[in-house]
Amino acid sequence: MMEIPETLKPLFALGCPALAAILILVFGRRPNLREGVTLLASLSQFSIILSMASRVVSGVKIQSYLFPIVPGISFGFRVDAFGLLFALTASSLWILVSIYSIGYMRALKEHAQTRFYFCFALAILGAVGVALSGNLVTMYIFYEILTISTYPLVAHEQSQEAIFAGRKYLAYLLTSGVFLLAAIVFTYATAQTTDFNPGGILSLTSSSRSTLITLFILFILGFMKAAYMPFHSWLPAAMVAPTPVSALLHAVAVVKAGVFGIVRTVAYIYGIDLMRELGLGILLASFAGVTMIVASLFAIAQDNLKRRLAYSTISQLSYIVFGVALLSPMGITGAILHIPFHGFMKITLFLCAGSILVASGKKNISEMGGIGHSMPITMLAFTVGALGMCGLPPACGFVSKWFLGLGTVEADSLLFLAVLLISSLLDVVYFFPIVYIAFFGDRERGTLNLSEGRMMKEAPLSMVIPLSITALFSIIFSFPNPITSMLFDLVRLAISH
Amino acid sequence: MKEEQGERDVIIETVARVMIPFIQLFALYVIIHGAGGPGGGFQGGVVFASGFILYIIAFNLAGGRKRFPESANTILSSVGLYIYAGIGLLAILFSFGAAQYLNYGFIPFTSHFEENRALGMDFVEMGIGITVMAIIASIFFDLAEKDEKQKEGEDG
Amino acid sequence: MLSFVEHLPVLVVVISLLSAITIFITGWINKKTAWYISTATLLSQFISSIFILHHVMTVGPIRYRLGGWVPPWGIEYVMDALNAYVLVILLFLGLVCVIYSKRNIDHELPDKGVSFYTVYQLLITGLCGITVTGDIFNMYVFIEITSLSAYALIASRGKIALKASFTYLVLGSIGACFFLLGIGFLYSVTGSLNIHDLSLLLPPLYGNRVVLAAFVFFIVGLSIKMALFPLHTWLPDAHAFAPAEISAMLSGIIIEISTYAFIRVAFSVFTARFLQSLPVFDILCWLAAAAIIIGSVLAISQTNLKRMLAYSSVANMGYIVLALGLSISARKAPWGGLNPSMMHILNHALMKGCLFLVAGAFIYKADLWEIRDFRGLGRRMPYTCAAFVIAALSMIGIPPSVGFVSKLYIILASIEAKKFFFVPVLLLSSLLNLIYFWRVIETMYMKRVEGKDSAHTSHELHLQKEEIPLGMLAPIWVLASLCVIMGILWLANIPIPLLNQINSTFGLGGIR
Amino acid sequence: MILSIDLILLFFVVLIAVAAITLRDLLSAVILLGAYSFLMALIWVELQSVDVGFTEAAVGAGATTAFLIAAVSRTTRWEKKK
Amino acid sequence: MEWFIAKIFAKYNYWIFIILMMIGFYGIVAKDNLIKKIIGLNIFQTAIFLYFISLGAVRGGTAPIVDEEIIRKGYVYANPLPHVLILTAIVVSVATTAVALSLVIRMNQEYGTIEESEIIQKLGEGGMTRTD
Repeated sequence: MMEIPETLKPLFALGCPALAAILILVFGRRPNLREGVTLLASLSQFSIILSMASRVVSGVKIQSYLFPIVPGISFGFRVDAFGLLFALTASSLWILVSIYSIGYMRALKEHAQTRFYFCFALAILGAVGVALSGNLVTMYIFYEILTISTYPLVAHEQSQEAIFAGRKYLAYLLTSGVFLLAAIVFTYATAQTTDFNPGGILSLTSSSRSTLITLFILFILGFMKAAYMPFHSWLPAAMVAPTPVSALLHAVAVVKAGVFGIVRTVAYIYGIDLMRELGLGILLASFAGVTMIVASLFAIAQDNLKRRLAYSTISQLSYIVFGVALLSPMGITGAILHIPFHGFMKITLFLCAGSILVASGKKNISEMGGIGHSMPITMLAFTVGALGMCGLPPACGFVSKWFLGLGTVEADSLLFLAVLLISSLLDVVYFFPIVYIAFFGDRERGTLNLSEGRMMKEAPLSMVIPLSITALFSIIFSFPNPITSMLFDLVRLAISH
Repeated sequence: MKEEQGERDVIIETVARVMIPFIQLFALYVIIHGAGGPGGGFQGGVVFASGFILYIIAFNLAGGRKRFPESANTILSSVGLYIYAGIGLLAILFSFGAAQYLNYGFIPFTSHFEENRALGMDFVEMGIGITVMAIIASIFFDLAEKDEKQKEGEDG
Repeated sequence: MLSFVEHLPVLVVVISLLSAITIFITGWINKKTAWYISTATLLSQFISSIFILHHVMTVGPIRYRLGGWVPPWGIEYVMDALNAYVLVILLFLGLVCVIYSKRNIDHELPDKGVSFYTVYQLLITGLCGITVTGDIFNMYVFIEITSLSAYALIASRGKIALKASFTYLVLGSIGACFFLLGIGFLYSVTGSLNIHDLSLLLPPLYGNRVVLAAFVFFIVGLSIKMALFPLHTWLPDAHAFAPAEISAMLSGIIIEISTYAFIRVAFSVFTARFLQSLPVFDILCWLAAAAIIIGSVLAISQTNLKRMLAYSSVANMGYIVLALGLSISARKAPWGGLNPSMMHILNHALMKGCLFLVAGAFIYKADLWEIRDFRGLGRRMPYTCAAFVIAALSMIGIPPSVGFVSKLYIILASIEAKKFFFVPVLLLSSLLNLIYFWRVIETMYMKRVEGKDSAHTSHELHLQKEEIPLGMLAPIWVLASLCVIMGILWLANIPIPLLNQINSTFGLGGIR
Repeated sequence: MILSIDLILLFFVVLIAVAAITLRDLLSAVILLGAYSFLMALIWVELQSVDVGFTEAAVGAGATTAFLIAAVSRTTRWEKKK
Repeated sequence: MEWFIAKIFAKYNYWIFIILMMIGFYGIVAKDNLIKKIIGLNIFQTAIFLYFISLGAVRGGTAPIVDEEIIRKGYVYANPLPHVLILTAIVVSVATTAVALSLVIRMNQEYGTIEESEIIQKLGEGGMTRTD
């Protein structure tokens, strides 16, 4: 393969999905070619991003600025460890979800598949763009692309419910986009730049305390994609989307972009010291803590599997925000680690939910009695994911939660430790019944209700393989090996400045 | 104006017959004399057209249309505008781009610059006069004609 | 010796006039020629305008004395960066619309092709005239030529359009009379009509009440012409019921050329120094803010696509005027001065042009006016609808489209001017835009065709593609793609030197 | 200019303008508008602008009135009561 | 008091111009009949022309006609430029009137009335939104 100049790599990484989107439209009438393009693009994107990793790990920041927008802001990319981590997560999961969605979409004979793949590619473009961008304005551009391109995916069903969900989705996210724009403009007006700087850029300005706090609130409102409470209701509503969409976008790309933005703001715009000085960390952490617990309580009440997963996502995202808000190195380590880890675990869970839907048509947990016997691989993978969510070994969720716990200790806050533990306990409360029902539940009742004379068996191979891989990775991450050590290197780089 | 079948008024008809040539002659005078005294292409054109209007009022619409058909109207109004806009272009052409648009002095009607300028203006006045005459008349036709062929008024 | 380019400002106007006559004559012989002549003329005009722009950018302003008379007595045509820029925009959209009209006019105005193109060319003449002239009375005459042609073109659609056109005519005439009165007042104190001359004569008279009155008359007169908020009442009907390309021209060019006239009067005849001494621009800002909000809210309440777009135009004129109003206070910043308003003049022309042409395409193909009838249109006319989506997203302000750029610049300008109130107004308007445009997009793509709710696979087969002909699709797509391309170019600052040149003409603008 | 003539003319102009606006017979109103234009032309001639006066006489009193009469004859002669 | 009257009557042309403008404006705004509106518009425009002409007038001057005698004797003549402007403006006004009248006639064909309120009423009955 031809060697790409280093500064062009971010562009190429974004070029892959962009080109793929165009080709998908061109090959709209030829499914095999169309999906081949998707796969090829996802693979090449991942390899490009991976090739940047080795350089970034050695401490180099890959920068490529294209053109200045206004003085002090250029449209351009700056790949640092933190961004790369998110980009790696998104692009690697794109590969798996692509494979999975081929199976899913074909099995369910969904309509408008070209639109689906097209918007999917654009959404990845948005997510990776958010990850790699070097300043707030560039990030905003990709952030909005992400919002718009996922709307057709959410409303994919085109049923009344789906349209309503899509409307809600847009209403929340574009409103928040407006807040974000306002925040960015004011940031620029005070700091004359919006570049991400590990020490923060606002700390150097002489703005009043109240201005900075207001601005922070604007930022938080701007990152409504993080689905914190009380602005969360778009996420469960958006679960009407096809499962791969829920999986990638509502567990990984979209919500993670929101969380990513919050972390960026806290660590790179405000800076840890300024946050501590303003007392914003406590504020944010309390917010996140409340969301963690309340969302878990909501999750318990859900019978629809995907909705339960959605509430779980809301809760888990707040772990990340929570970890950052602790403003301690360990907390941030935990938060950053939780981004890829949660991505892998949650996607496993969603893919399992999709497989169940395809194989048996079941959506509700109460109907899944004994399903583990007919779909053993899927349900094993599900169990791994659930373990991780609860922070139990051997899944990787344990690692990140461990660091979060250390973070609370470091921050000298027993209250927050208690919150963390209670929330983990609640995770167990809503995840383990599923596992229990699947393996030990009333098999007769479950199968009689819904199988309609069909023999229940595993979903198609193209669906089972990706979910097994993600489950496998969820375990691998919790043991020392080259991949994990690279991750840790990246995290160490990200928090050291 | 009168309907086709309405009775004819001898006095009006006679007055019109006598007046119209004088009106038109006067109009021509006004057009030509525009540069040095009151009047000019526009006023002359209006006066000329008012001759037609008088004709229509005194006699009838169809007769007026016969005297001044639509084709004549089209050609006259365009020719007038061509003269008006074209003369200006000629100035540029004859001076090979040295003179500005409408700088009539450069058009070689005669050998004198000032005379050329005056002549050019007369031509322009004539062009305006023809156009205005045609357009005012055609607007009046359009407004007065009762056929269902719907046309919007030309704008001068 | 004048170079060829220096003749172009006047030739642009004259060619257009001559072509109007030629269309009239040849159309009388053969109706088919009208479109070809019109297109060829506009193409040559467009190319000339690019030459002019290049000349102005590289060499400097062109001053052209008509008939060789010296300025205070003779009419002078002046091309500086401002009007060269506006001229290019105007002729570009004019060209696009005339290409589009080839098929559309056969459908919307059968048998009226010749008179349509004649009057259209007169309209272009008037617009070019307003742009190139350096004489304020001459500007009045061209404004009236433009308006008269516009009245006739709107009325050509018949029925409701007649009423709309009449209302426009009455209001437009009043506006023009006010403009004329303003000219009279200025003339009575200075004795000059040449814009450059006036700008030299006026400064000692800035305290004079007659001068102030003249300024107010100019503002009121032009506000009617450019449909600034409380005076916008003629606009919605006129825009909604005109033929598609005329709607596009009205919304994209005609009201914006009135804005150009406003800028010319405010900054060239009067100067930034005069404007600073008055609170007029502050008042304009508030009016514009009201226009933005109320225009958007009224747009939401519309069920007819073209009316909705018309109200959106009211809101967008608000953007331009707001940017203008901020231009004095934010004069020093790189995004201050006239930059945001100039940007939005181009951007709005692109977006609204595209949207109105798309609305025309729906009427052309399926006779659809109401938004609720658009179900399943996304499948029937995929390319047209895609263009609509791009332009609509641009109106909402999704990056990297043009709408985002102008919004960003106006926000930056209002921060620079320390008028923070307008930031939430702009942001809110963005959301309001979202509501009314998204409703259309949703209906086109997401709502299922009635009676086919059960199986979505079957309605895919049922609906055949019914695209509009390429001659209409191409202009739409040119505009739609420019919405994105220009957005990127703006972000990359490529056209900014031009805007800076405009600003420096008026002593505005900043450091870059 | 002569003040008395000027004042008389202006007085009549205003009177006729009011009448032209208020009369319900459109044909009369139109004819009055012609008279108005003609008086206006006189005023202008009196104010030393022969050129404009001449034009107004031809256009305002002549062509415009003719147009209006044509229009009235094709529509209706009476304005409706409110 | 005398001073005041003198002040007011010194510029009587301008007062008449304003009165006429208001009469015309009243016609445009208050009258329901479209032809009346056009009459109002005409009065409005003519009033503005009156203002311009008054501007150019010079007390004791003559008409600005080129004549050997006038130049030789050094007569004061009125400023001719406003006259030229008004000529143009009259052209514009007659064109506007013509277009307006043709609109009125066609509206009469379509709706059978030239009263604005009735037209609006008929538009409302026919559904404002569609044209054909």
